Amino acid sequence: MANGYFLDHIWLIPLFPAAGALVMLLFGKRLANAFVSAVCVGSVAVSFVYAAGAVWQLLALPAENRYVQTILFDWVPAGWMHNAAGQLMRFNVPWGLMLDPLNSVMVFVVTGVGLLIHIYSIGYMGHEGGYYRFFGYMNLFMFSMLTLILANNMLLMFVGWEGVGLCSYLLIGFYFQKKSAADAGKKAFIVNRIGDAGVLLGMFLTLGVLGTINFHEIAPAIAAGHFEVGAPVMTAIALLLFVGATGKSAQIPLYVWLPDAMEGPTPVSALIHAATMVTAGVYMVARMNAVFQLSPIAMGVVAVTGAATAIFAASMGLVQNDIKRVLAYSTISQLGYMFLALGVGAFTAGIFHLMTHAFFKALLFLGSGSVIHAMSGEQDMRKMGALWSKIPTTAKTFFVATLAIAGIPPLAGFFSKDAILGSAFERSPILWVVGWITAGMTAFYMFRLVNMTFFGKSRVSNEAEHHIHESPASMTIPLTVLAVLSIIGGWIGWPASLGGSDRFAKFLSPVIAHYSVELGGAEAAHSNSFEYFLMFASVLIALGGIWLARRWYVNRPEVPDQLATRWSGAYRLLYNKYYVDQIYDALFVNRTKDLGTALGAFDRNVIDGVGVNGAGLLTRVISRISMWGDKWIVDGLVNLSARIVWIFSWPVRLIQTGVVSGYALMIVLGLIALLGYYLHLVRLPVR
Amino acid sequence: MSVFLHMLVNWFALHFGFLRDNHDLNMVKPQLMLAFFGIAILLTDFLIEPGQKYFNAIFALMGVGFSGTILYQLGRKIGAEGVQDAYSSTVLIDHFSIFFCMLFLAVTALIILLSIRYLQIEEENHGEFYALMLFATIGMMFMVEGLDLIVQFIGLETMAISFYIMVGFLRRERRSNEAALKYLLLGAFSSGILVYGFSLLYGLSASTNLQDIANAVFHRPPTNPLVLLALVTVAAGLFFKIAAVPFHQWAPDVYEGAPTVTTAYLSVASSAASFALLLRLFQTVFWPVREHWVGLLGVVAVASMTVGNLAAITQTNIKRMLAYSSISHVGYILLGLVAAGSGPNGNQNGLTGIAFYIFAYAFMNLGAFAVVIILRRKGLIGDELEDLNGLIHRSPMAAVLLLIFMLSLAGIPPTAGFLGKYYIFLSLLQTNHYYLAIFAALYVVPALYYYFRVVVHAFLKESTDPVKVTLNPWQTLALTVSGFVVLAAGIYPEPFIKLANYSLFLPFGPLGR
Amino acid sequence: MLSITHYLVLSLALFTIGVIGVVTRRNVIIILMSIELILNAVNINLVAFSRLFGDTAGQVFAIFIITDAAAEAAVGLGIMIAFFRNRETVLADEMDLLKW
Amino acid sequence: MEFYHSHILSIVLLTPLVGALLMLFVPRSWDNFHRIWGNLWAFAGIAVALPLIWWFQPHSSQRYQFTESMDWIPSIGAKYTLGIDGISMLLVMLTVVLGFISILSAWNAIQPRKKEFYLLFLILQTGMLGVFMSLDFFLFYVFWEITLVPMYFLIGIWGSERRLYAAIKFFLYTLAGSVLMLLAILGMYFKFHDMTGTYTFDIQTLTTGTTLFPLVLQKWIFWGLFFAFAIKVPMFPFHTWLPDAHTEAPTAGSVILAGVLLKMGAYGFLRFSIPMLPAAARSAAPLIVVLSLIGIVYGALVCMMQKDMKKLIAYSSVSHMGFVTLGLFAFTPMGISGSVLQQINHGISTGALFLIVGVLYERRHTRLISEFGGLSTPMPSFAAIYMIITLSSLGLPLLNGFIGEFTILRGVFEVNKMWAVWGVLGIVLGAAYLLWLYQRVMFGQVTNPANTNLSDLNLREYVTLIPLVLWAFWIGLYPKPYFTILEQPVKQIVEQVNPDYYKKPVAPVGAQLPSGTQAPASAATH
Amino acid sequence: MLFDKIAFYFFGGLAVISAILVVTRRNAVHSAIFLVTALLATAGIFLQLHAEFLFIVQVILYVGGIMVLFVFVIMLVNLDVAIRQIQFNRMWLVALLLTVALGAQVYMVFHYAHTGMKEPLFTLPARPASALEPNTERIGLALFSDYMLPFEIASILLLVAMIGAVVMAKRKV
Repeated sequence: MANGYFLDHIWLIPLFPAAGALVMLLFGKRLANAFVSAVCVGSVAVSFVYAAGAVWQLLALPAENRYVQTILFDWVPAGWMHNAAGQLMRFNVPWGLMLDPLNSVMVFVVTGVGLLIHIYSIGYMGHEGGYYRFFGYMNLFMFSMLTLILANNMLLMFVGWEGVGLCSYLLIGFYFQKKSAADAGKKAFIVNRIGDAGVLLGMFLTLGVLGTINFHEIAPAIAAGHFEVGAPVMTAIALLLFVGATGKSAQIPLYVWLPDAMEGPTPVSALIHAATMVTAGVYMVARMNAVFQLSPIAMGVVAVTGAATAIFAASMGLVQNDIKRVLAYSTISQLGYMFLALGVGAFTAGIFHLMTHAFFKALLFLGSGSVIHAMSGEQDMRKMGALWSKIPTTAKTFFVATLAIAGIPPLAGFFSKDAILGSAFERSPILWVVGWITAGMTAFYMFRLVNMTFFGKSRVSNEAEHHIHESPASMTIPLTVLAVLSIIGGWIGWPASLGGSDRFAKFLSPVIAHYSVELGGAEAAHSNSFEYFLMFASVLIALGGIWLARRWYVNRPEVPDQLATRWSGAYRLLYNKYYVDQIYDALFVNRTKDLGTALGAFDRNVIDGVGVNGAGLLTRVISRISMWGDKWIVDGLVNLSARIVWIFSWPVRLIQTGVVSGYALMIVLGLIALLGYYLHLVRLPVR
Repeated sequence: MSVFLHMLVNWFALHFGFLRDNHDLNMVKPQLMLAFFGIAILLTDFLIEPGQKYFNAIFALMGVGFSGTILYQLGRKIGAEGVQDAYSSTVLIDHFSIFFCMLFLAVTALIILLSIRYLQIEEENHGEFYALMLFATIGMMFMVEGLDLIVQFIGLETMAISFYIMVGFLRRERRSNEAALKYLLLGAFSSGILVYGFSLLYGLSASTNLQDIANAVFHRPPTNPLVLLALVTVAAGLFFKIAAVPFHQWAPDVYEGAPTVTTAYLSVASSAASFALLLRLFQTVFWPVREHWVGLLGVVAVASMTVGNLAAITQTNIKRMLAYSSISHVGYILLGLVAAGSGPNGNQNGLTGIAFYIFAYAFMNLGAFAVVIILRRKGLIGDELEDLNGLIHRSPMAAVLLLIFMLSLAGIPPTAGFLGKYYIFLSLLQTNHYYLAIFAALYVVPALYYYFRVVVHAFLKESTDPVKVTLNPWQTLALTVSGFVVLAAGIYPEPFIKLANYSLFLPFGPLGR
Repeated sequence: MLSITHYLVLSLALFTIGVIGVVTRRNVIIILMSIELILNAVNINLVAFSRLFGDTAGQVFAIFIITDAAAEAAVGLGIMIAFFRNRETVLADEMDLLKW
Repeated sequence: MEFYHSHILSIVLLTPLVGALLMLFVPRSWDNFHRIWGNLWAFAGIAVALPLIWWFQPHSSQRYQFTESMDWIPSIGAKYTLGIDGISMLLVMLTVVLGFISILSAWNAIQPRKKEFYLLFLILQTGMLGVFMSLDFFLFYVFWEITLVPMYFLIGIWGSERRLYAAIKFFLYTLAGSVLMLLAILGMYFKFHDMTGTYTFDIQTLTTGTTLFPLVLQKWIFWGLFFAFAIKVPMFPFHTWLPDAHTEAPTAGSVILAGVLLKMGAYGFLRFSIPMLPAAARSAAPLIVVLSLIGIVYGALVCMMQKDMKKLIAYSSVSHMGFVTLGLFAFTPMGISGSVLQQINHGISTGALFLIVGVLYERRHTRLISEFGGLSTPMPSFAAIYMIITLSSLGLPLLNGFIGEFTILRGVFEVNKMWAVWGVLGIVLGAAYLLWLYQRVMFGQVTNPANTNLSDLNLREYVTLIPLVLWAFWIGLYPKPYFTILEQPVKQIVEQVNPDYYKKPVAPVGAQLPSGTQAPASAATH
Repeated sequence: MLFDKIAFYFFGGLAVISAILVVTRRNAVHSAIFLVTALLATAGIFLQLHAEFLFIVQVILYVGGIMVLFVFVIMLVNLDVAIRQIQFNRMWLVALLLTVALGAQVYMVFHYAHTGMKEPLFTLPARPASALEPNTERIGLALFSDYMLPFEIASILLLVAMIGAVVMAKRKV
């Protein structure tokens, strides 16, 4: 391969953080913090350099050849199998990495944002115990995420997929001494596992149907298999994979873990729960677009789920008071946007939004982290206010990000959101309306957040007041960089209608399957004027949201409370997140535990009781009759042996009287029995 | 006293050459030897100081030794010259009888070894006991060698009466008295039933010779009522001796009450001899009507296993537990006979199985009792499960051997008991007795449970008894020998299987229906 | 005409009575006597058959059975005396140390 | 060397036994001697087995390698025949390694009666190795039963409160199965004789006949064998001995019980039930699969509510071993090879989990989950290792569990998609109970004052745990050697039970890119 | 022939009646006396069957020997107490019925054997009485030729019985 040094060495990209993680987890305890920072941030930096180099070199290739693959070794050569056609084939999954336009975007974002967040963490985590552990986990996360992205096949992607889940678990539970943190970590892992089950099954089905799980071979295999649009099996694969995506990317119905995940340190929220990991689901759906596009049903499901999640999460975000939780719901909502995009066939728009969202949402989280840092750990917005002048850099960058997420042109969010809404409208106006309202809500709650935090009257407690300080440079520099990116990040996707060239969409185009039948119509031509109208509408509603937030949270702060009292039902519903957690607990979690309890009892009493314990069936029958059956079997042989004596003894005891005549009589009886046994034989010859 | 004279003559004849060629005498020389030493013990007992009563045992051992030597030569002889009969065909010296006689002698020797100290402790250390043992052995040997109802009957009675006395040998012990009296009353009663059957057999054939009777039975219609009546009564009499359900009830009481050495001897030798007799009769006289007794034996066997196993579970007295366990073993052996009698030509594996089983059973049961015997000391009978507590600390060797015996009794490889069960199961399967086989196999489970209660006490319970268990050399020897045989027959069973196969007494050729 | 069956039935009657004695009486001595009756019944059988066949074996067998009866009686009574010395009873159902 | 090469199996088999026998001659009061001696011989067990790794030829045309045969009981046709294929090779290695580790783990835990402990353990070791090496059914049965006695004592002497109950329950359960197995073996033996006129227990010879048995006969024999193996595995309704035995056994006993003894059941299915009685196996497969699935889900659910750590892990064994039988009875190469791999994995993960409980038990003398909490603070290294093992047990990729479960489920999916769906459910639940356990033990504040000053792992504990962790990573990262070893034997088994499997046309190679799934030309050689 | 019949029924009836009395008498001495009667009656049957030697043996050995032993023992144990005790055990009625049932069963067997079979058993005419003549000599010959071995074993049997009686009955060691 002579594609260039970096392209030939893409396998090194995940390896640097892996090495960093290994060093940390094995020897970290004895290392100085400075060394830890150097190794971990350094490894990510090197990764970033390699990633950037690789992307650069990929761009240098002609558009149709932008695909490189490196196979390191045979990983799971599990022997022979049948494919769906009943043919014999060898199952052999290699440890193979690849780079193409789709994941080059991802790898760039991940290493880039990841690097910034690592740098930020140096400052943010500087005073925490378990510094090495934190960085070790972070590096491990980078490794997993990069494996996920760079994997050339589904199984290896699944490695990353589970790996990031694990790191998420470990990092959410970083403060493991806090029960809520540990609970949240567990919840995240288990909910994700449910999704993973879908991925696993989807993978099996893909392998069976297409005979391959190599991403690059899927499209040719589909072509070779002559699958019709709407083939049920494709729908099945798509939906199974989408289950996984809903888990990882926090979509309905598996989004519940993400708000709780805010228990983790803020850089973790920024990196994992905003910028990178949660987008894995989006990435996977985009990656498997060849399959999804064959299934209108699945696409519909994706779109509707996305739209529903978007508005649902946004509505919950309206009333939250925890600064990170607002952002968490915002993330869910934005992920919903991305799925909406994917579902309507606008894969490039989805990925585009993924990228811009990574920039501004990472920025928002880091900013909020900076705020929290300044507030000595306070996260409740009701105890903030008027911080603008006290932490100016944070505030300004935060404001930029807020504008970006609100979709104010020409910031990054505007372009990506606009692309999505445009595509959605073409698919279905209803989806557009939902997205449009969500946009308004987004603008509202984000500005509610900004207003409550940085403007208005200070509600900061006195002791916290003293400590308020701007964060160190290691934290503000990443903020600034991200702010810049939040501004300019969207420009590479400057739409044609505004005089741009849609460079981003063209770049991604080779990885998107193009079937002759028009499915989403996302990329279909449409008139510029109509597009202008849509843009105008979305900017308008964003401004409306901003105005409302300003009016309610700066000018007339009593209004929200009045509203909350007047609409107390709705308020409580929103505030309590529609009681979904409670419903899940009641329906699934507790029922599972109950089932476990019941089965445990069943196991002890029934299964163990049947034909076992030396006494067998007789024991059980007798024990049933004799009321104290339960105690009987549970107490087991120890007590049983005494009782067995009683049970078995009676027939024997009855006859074993010790009296000779009795024994003699028994002999007589035996004789009678034996003779009786033969008397029928004796009778036989007597005609 | 005629036999005494006879024997004296023979003794000299052996050494002085004349009468050496008396065929009949040559054939019963092993028994003669035993009788000689038995009587010698009776005579010399008066001369032996109370402290040196073990000389009696040595005499007895010598007798057994000589007898065994002669028996071995006899075996060589029939190996070379073929099966031989003697005394007008009233005895038959064949492989079958050689095998069993050897087994009796071995068992007797081991019991003698175990008795020495036991009788000392019981303060009943009389020469009579050893003499009775030798006489009982004579009886047993004639039981298996007998080819004539009268010889068999007299042999059986000689054995039985010796045992009545040995059971009651502890005259001042109430349990011993009671056991002896019970055993005698029931034994005599069952002998009456047996001999009633014998009388009918005689009535069927006008002969007491087994071959003649077999011929007569063969030529009668298969459902001849008298044959069946004879079968029932003879079977009942023998079932009593081997303690098969429902004729088993004496066994637990007698086992418990008798001196432990007698119990051991009774459970091993008496059972084996009665089994030999039963086999001999069922393979000759009743062979033609085997289709009738197969089912009967199956029922009795299952009943024996059921009662034996279930009752044994609850026992706290080891001797009693072993009594019930031996009842269940009887069930297994009878199953072997069921298999042996099934099918057009019978099943040879069944017979091998019986021989191997009896052989194994002799040593493993003897070993188990031996452990109880060594526990006996002044003030402790040692037959309760609690008495075994912590045996592993008090005498590791005895405990380990006890484990081996228990495993063997339960039929766990690699011990002799397993091979016995192996053959029984195999033969049952081969003769399509699937349900019997499953029954028999599953009964191993409760059996293991009660055998392991013993193990639990010996290994897992803490000892409440500070006294160390000591073994005298005789006991050690007996224990080691039984342990060795049980283990050897499990690990390398080939020679033992050969031995069992050697012993096969195939039903008379022309009679196989 | 007397047939062999007459003797068999007579013998059976004695046998049954003997068995009745064994299973119903409490006195050990009488139980022993009943056993003698049983053996006696067997002897009738044997001698009758012997007469039927004109064969001596039956009578020889009967002699041995008498011998055995004598031996059993001697030993039985001996044991009973020992028992009586210890327990002051001859009743069978008072032998109940050993049971179950 | 020549001798060594040709008798290596006997040497591996007898090494522990020799150690045990020599121990007999040393007085029991020399406690330390016995301890060291036992460890030495267990280690020697590994050492003598090591050459197998190099000498074993995965692509050999012989089905069994290193075969040794000697007349043992010619009268009944039983021979002392040893030999291993890839499957037994892996299990033998697992046995020697876990054997040593568990013996080492008992260094302090076993205080009284050391001589007996090491003696019994070494005998147990021989028994287990014999089970995996025997190529003679009779020999197999003997070894199978030999394992019972030492295990009984291990539980009965050194167990916790209800040890007597657990020990005898273990023994009786297993025995009930194995006597039926004996009948089944005998059935095969004499029916084979009826067919061919020879009495033999040789597995390879028998197989040539048993596969031709009529279906009814095969079924009888199959179900006879089934109970023995199902109880040992243990499969769903026969599992209740396991929680008791595991809970009451000392750490070393639990490790070896979970790690190796359970594998004997699966091995039995693999070596006997399936290849020897293919028709019956096919007819029974749906039922067994359903039982396995019930076991997977059921075990996991019951785990949720356990209060005792060991009991929880015991039930998790039920769940994990459900995967093993599930894979076996899919009759696909991936199902079976995954299943074998999963056996190894379960040995590693669950063995390690028991060691971990043992570590805690040695410090606190309790296994109740509620007694712990927040242990990450006093015991960070322990926490890390425990975490890795938990992850390995719940099937996280890059650790061993995943490879096994994935391969199994993939193999099962091929046969019936719903089976795989239920299996996947088990994986989800697995994460739930294991993480919950971890959380309750390790996370949170240290609430129980007794836990505040617990010492972290000591060197010996590291030595027992680290090899397992490394092994877990090895299988997770580079399982190729295992699959290579398994390919031949698995193929032979599948060809027997599912003869059409390899006769299908090979998927066209040209359509595939050089990576990913592909069918090399060698596939056409059947 | 008629004499035979009369003798058979007389002795047979006497034997049965005496036997019944043996098992029903309260006093053991009475039982013993009736046992003597029964045995004597049996001896009469033997005589009627032309078994003169056995007749003598029965009278001398049984009646003379064994019965004396019985009476000795009865005298030895405390008779007064024994007589006042209940003579039948608790289940005597059941036992009686069962035993009768057994007898009936066996009788049925004889019945079938006698009438049911195509070739009834034992209907062969008895061999002439002279076949066993001279009785004593023939038995003597048989005992010392064909049955010499059991004869010798019987001596051991008696030896055993002797030891037994001595060991059991002697007062001290």
